[in-house]
Amino acid sequence: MSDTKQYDNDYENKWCPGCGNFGILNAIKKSLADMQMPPEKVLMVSGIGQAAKNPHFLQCNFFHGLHGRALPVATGAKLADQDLTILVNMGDGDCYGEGGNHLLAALRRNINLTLLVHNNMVYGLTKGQASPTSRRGFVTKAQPGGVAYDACNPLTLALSQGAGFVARGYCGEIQHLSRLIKEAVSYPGFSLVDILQVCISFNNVNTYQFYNDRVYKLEEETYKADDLHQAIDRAMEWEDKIPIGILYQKETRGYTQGLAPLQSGSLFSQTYDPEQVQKVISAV
Amino acid sequence: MSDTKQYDNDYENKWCPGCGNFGILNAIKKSLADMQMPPEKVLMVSGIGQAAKNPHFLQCNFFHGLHGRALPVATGAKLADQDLTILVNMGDGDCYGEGGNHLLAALRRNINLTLLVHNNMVYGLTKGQASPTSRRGFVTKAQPGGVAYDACNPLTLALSQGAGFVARGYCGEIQHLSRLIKEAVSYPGFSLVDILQVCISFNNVNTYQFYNDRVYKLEEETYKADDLHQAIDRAMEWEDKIPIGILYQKETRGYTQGLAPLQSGSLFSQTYDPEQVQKVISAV
Amino acid sequence: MSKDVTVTIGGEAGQGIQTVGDIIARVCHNAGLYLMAVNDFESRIRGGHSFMQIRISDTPVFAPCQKIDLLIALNTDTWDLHKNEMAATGLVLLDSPAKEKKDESKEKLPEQAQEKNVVQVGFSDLAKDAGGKIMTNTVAAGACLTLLGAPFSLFEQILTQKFKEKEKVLENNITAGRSGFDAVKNTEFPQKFNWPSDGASKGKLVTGVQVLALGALAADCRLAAFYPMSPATGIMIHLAEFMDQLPVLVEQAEDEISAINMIIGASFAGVRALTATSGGGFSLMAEGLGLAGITETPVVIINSQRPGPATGLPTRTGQGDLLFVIHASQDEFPRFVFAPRSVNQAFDTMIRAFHLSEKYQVPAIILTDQYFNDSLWMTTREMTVPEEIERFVTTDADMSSPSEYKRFKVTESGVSPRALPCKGRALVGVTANEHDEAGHMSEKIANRNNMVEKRLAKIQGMAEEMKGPDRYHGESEFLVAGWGSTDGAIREAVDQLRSENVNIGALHFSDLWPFPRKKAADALSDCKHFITVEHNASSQLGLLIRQQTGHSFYKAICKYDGRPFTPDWIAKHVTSVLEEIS
Amino acid sequence: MSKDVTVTIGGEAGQGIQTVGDIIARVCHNAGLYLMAVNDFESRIRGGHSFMQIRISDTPVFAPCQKIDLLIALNTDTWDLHKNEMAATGLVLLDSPAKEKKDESKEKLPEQAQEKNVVQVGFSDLAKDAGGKIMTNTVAAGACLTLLGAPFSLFEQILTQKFKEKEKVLENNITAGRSGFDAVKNTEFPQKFNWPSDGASKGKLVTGVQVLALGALAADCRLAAFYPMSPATGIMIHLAEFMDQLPVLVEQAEDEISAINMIIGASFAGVRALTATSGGGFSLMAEGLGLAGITETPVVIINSQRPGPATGLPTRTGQGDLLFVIHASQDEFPRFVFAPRSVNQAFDTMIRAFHLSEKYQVPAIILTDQYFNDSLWMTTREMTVPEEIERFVTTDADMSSPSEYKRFKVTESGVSPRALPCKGRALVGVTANEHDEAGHMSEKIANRNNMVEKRLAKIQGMAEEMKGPDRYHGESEFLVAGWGSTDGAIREAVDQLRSENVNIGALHFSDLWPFPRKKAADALSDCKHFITVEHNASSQLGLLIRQQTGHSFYKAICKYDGRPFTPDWIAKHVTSVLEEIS
Ligand SMILES: Cc1ncc(C[n+]2csc(CCOP(=O)(O)OP(=O)(O)O)c2C)c(N)n1
Ligand SMILES: Cc1ncc(C[n+]2csc(CCOP(=O)(O)OP(=O)(O)O)c2C)c(N)n1
Ligand code: SF4
Ligand code: SF4
Ligand SMILES: [Mg+2]
Ligand SMILES: [Mg+2]
Repeated sequence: MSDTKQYDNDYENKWCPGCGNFGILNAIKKSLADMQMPPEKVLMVSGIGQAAKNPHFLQCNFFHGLHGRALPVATGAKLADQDLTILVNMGDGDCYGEGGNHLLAALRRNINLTLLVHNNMVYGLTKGQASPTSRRGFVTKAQPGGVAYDACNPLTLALSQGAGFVARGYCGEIQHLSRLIKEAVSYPGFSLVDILQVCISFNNVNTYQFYNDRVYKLEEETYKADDLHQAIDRAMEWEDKIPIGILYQKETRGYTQGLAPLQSGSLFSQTYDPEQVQKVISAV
Repeated sequence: MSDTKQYDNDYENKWCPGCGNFGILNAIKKSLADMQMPPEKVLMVSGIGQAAKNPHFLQCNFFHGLHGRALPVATGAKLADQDLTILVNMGDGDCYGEGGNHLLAALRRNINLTLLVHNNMVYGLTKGQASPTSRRGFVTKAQPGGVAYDACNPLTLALSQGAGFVARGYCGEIQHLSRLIKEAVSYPGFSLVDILQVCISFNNVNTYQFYNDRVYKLEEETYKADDLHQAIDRAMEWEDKIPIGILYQKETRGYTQGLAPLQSGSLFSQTYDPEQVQKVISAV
Repeated sequence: MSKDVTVTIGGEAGQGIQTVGDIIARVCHNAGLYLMAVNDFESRIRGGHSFMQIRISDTPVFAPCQKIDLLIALNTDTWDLHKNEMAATGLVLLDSPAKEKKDESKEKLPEQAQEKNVVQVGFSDLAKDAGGKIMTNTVAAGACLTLLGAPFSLFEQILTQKFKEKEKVLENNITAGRSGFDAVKNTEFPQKFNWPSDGASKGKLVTGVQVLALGALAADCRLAAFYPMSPATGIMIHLAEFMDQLPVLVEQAEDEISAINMIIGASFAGVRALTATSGGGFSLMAEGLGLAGITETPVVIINSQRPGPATGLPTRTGQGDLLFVIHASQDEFPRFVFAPRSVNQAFDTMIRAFHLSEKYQVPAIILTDQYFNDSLWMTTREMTVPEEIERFVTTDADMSSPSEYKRFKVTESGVSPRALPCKGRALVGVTANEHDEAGHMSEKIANRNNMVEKRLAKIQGMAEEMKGPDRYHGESEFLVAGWGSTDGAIREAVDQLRSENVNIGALHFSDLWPFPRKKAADALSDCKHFITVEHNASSQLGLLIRQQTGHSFYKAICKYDGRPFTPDWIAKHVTSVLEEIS
Repeated sequence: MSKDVTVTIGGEAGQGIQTVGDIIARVCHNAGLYLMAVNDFESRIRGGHSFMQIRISDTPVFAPCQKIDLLIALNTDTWDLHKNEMAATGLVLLDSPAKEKKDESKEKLPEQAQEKNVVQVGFSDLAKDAGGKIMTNTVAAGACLTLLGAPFSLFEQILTQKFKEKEKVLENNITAGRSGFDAVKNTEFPQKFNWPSDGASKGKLVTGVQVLALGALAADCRLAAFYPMSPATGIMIHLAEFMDQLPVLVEQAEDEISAINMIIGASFAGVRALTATSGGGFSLMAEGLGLAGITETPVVIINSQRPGPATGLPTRTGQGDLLFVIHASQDEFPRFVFAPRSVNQAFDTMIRAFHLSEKYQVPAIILTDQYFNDSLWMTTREMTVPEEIERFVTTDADMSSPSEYKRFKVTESGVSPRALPCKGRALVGVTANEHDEAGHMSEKIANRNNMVEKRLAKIQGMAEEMKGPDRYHGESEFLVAGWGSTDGAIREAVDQLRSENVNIGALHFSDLWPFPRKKAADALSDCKHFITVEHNASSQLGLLIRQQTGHSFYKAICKYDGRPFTPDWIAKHVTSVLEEIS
């Protein structure tokens, strides 16, 4: 086991004691340590929300952007410098609500980023409104009659759009989650890890108890993560048992691979050549 | 056969002669006529693009809104007055590009609207850039090296998000398309009809010839539109044969059904009752 | 002389500061005292530091005070953070560490334990004794109320209201409250009120968000679409409370772009519709605002300001969006911008904004801020609902020939008769493109000019509806100009300065766009100098006044730290500006 | 005296109007004449009416003319629509109906066939004879060039360049061109040029979009993310042409929100990044603009204006976004706003915008418009690329202790040393929330004040970089003030008026924000009155000048029909304003 201390910083954590985000934070540290990624080689990008505060609590480079907009920022950074290792932290509202369109695009663009969604099925930071993953009937102050539509299923969504790495983790299974994150980071395309996260302040339905009673590990079954239909079926399990692990993985072509201007290295690493630029402009 | 003339107006059509949109327009007129919907009972809502001009060429009520934003406008109108019959026309860029987040939400919200996507796999009005449904390798002036990612599959997307009515039409099969539209309008929830539309000006890959060689009708097979996995498989067919028809249909709970304030009729139809309002306010 | 006491209750988020504050506020309110309270909290759910500051008086109060008379510190941080704000005669009630922890924490407390104005009270221990730590808040409220001189019976009344459905809980709370009462009954505190035994409350106690919601109801708002964003979310939460009593639907949208487009759709379909957000959400709505502009669809948008840029300080207050909302969205179209100064005016503004928005078929924007929204205010006036809602719509019956109806008929006033879709034979068509009278896209030069001129023609009528600045000692040599929620603090500062014989008054701008140019110029023309007071760094009101009237502010007093003005602070800064002048 | 000829080629979209125009323009350009051309087209792909208007002269020209000397009408509509714009000596070449259709359409043509200035030429018939209807454009170009007096050899040269790879096609086109040449060789046209047999072109022929793209390359822009939107798309299309020659990537984003966030991410990661859009897209970018503001990330945004509100007139021109872009996004932060007046200045502005944006770590906005973007211009100056690109970044090597690096270190200038993430041991953290020096969220009052003041401190340095208005006869009694692309037309109008002995000059504002207050005031202080000339309805420049300097415009000359100014039009309107004054 490697040292996770290197990722600790002395910035005060702002989550509620007992929040599931702590498990996720620890899993991230562990996976980074296991991959021997020094803090200065990590770029964390996030949106806005409780989940999105995550990068502040890690010793690393970070860009804590706008609500819903982490994926475009991460995409831009990766296009600029494909040598960066980028992890994206988003909340469920952040990613599947405000940021839905960017997720759709990221799934297709298949750029090499790892997206970790802290899915607590509620808007935490804004004090408990329904999120896209809140289940039908979930009662909040904004939805006093209960949520009146079915929850978004981010896993089937990703599967339907050709994603090559689709996994689900659970904040209560830190070892398991850290393995998932490692796999996701090493996957050479876009990887989604949707993480079941307990919010002790605003979601009293999807509690540790709820998950502990239902969660099972795909790795412990004879499950092979190479069949789309099976993956969809597993992704749709919920009421009685909930699978965690890699649901689906396949080889894909990473976006930056074929792009002409990236053939001689990252945009960042190439040098400005006034003669060449002048030549090109003068030739117009 | 009923009279489609009632939907003609004398506003000059602005599409290219030979555009696949004409077939769609005719199919819409035919389905409205068959359903005996007088022009004044129809509300067409659209975004911006060639497809979205459609409402101008029909005698009806219409709201031609912003690029990507037709679904929220239509949703607002339907929430205000659930008695309206609303058809939404969008382009593929409009709906799956700029408007992707609203589509995701509409699929879950399952409000009773019919969405007709004129899918020409290109941005027509802005002169031929790739759209989310452009296939990998499609060359345009903005993508001189060809599109470098896989196309969005709107049908599997809808299926993955619990949609209750998912169909595909083709602008070259007007009768068939008009039947689909009728079915979609009568479906009591959100219905998506993705329509293969030929753009003679900017898409020289997905031509009439291309489709005529590949398109087949699900109704002419022993296909039953009630199996999610089969629907997904059909939705993913493309290279050699392309199914049109209803891919999937199931019973769902329409969004407005359970909402408290709509129990005594549409918001629009309820009358302002100063005494009741005063009572409620004074009781605070 | 009138009594004026500021009580601050501070601790960690999640400790129940608001519960303590609410009880105190309600007891005082029920007894016929006046009060206002500000809520100060961080953008987190637990931990950190937050406080509620209640100003209680026997005359009306409209702004917080700088000096704390009584500090209820639920943790030692609170005392640390506020000790410099204590009034000379101020008293601190500090929770003493729980019995079992006393030993370890003793070292931490030597200092404050020795301060003579700090009284340690075992809030949590007493609560535990009464039945549970959860009642710490009741103990604290009890202690505070004793010091203020409240009779226990009034306290008991409120507890009974609060816990009426749970007998055992009520019983325990009364015990807890009593132990708080008793704990400090011998502590001296100079600021006791005369508690009228038969006092009747002088009005309603409401928060800004609540009044905005009630105003929307009174305006017959039917659809409220929103995406959660502090400090606006509360407006929608309060509206949602009425969904089963009134025909109002609160719809949480997938994002702010959707929210504004939804209300445009709803308004087009015939119901009054509202959205509420803060600056970030408003940014996302800019394009939709233009859609309302060109389709001439009435909508009401509340932008509750907080400091930016971008996410900024989500739970703090600011006034940085004035020029943005006036100019937001490409090209030009008429809109209303209002910034109410009080809960009374906010209630009226909601009604007026919906009315004027429909009358002129333009979007109306209401600017509030976190300070206004999250504070507790007293309204001493009935919130009266209109007898009737004038809808300014036309139907087939009003037309000689419905088939020839044209949504954008050019008229002198710029306002075209508005029919609703699917409500008769008249067809209604609108588009985000430039269009002809029938709502069809048109690129013709003459038509374009007609339509631009038609839309802008409305400005004349709209401008006539605008009220000039509200004048407070408006004939004075010097004037302080402000807008929105800062009015209470400004007026009180003016009172202070006038009591020191400064010849000063105030102008309050609530109607900001179309700018009441002539009325503003008139109100400004006689003063020697005017000074602006705003929660931004560039004096946006000052710039607007200069742009619209040519009158220049002498100096801008700007505060952009996210915390509300106090009258003292304003008075002090105005004084130094005046010294500079003379 | 100099020759100045306006040729208009009109027909349906899709008929190849631009091909005709391009050939004519290139022949004239190659021969050493000066020219500029505007493109007027509808928001549709086929049909309707569109035209290209080329103004050719033996001296430089910078704006279109009102009067048409030679109209090439590819259909009769064109003649109908433009007949009132014909110069007294103007000539119309009208395509005669195809042979086989002649009979049926004869009735339609009696009127114009009789007009003496209308000459029917069988463009399409001649093309068919030469090998195919597709060459109608070549025939038309040939006819036009004959009338202008061009030697056939020059025409042949251009055709050869154009079709060099397809021998047969070239041959046919030469035949077609010749038949056009021959068809009107006996037609009289008074405006023949002296064609230098050995003329050399006086510069490059470029469109606005092309120059903006080239400027971006010269500024070492590496990532350009965009969502298609007229009239900005062309910038990106032109940039995309260079993807295999230079390290520049053009990325089509899923929407404009993504585009701006992508370039912020790219810039954060260390490369120069650009987006381009029009008003609707800019609206959607407002929140992202604030993100660049608070994270102090340099980015360049081109907003190419078109008339609104909302979708408005997508293929027309306007200047309605000035105050919007200055105030866009919640709360306050520094930004640059530029509006170049010419292709030369646009090229320089791109380089300057990227440079200043990085120097001050703020977003820079460049305002252009459809008229500028889509017109064909001549640049008579080399487009010179900078020797070096100064990046204003810091690395571990520059730091005494990289581990203590703080991205937002407070400095007097407001500019903090900027390190890049993952490029050394220094960790770089930024957030959309208000933050401390290390980039961590902070709600502290003192920190907030520091950060607001740090950001705003940059304005001083930025303002010093701003150029005052460019003065053209700036000492005159009356001045006309404009901004952006209208400068050419304004100057020419001034020339006209001065030739009539009017004491008038012009001020052109290219550097709009931070507003060059002092320089503007100085430039304005001596004139008797100034008049603004803008493509909007409220005179946004005029309002800005008043807001910033207190100087009031006497009158605003506003044109908002989406079509560009001509010098004549401006001169006429200025004249009537001056009559009013005297
Ligand atoms: C444009 C915009 N809209 C709304 C908000 C307010 N907001 C902040 S966090 C949040 C949602 C938080 O929910 P989620 O993304 O699920 O994260 P969590 O707090 O639950 O981890 C919202 C709506 C914002 N900051 N910006
Ligand atoms: C916010 C915004 N961004 C961009 C545009 C420009 N625009 C107009 S139509 C269009 C795309 C058209 O493509 P599609 O939706 O597929 O419709 P089609 O024309 O192909 O039918 C775009 C990008 C716009 N009008 N508004
Ligand atoms: S509100 Fe919920 S998600 Fe946020 S920190 Fe607290 S427990 Fe965690
Ligand atoms: S550009 Fe394509 S989609 Fe648009 S009208 Fe022409 S053929 Fe149809
Ligand atoms: Mg969440
Ligand atoms: Mg399309």
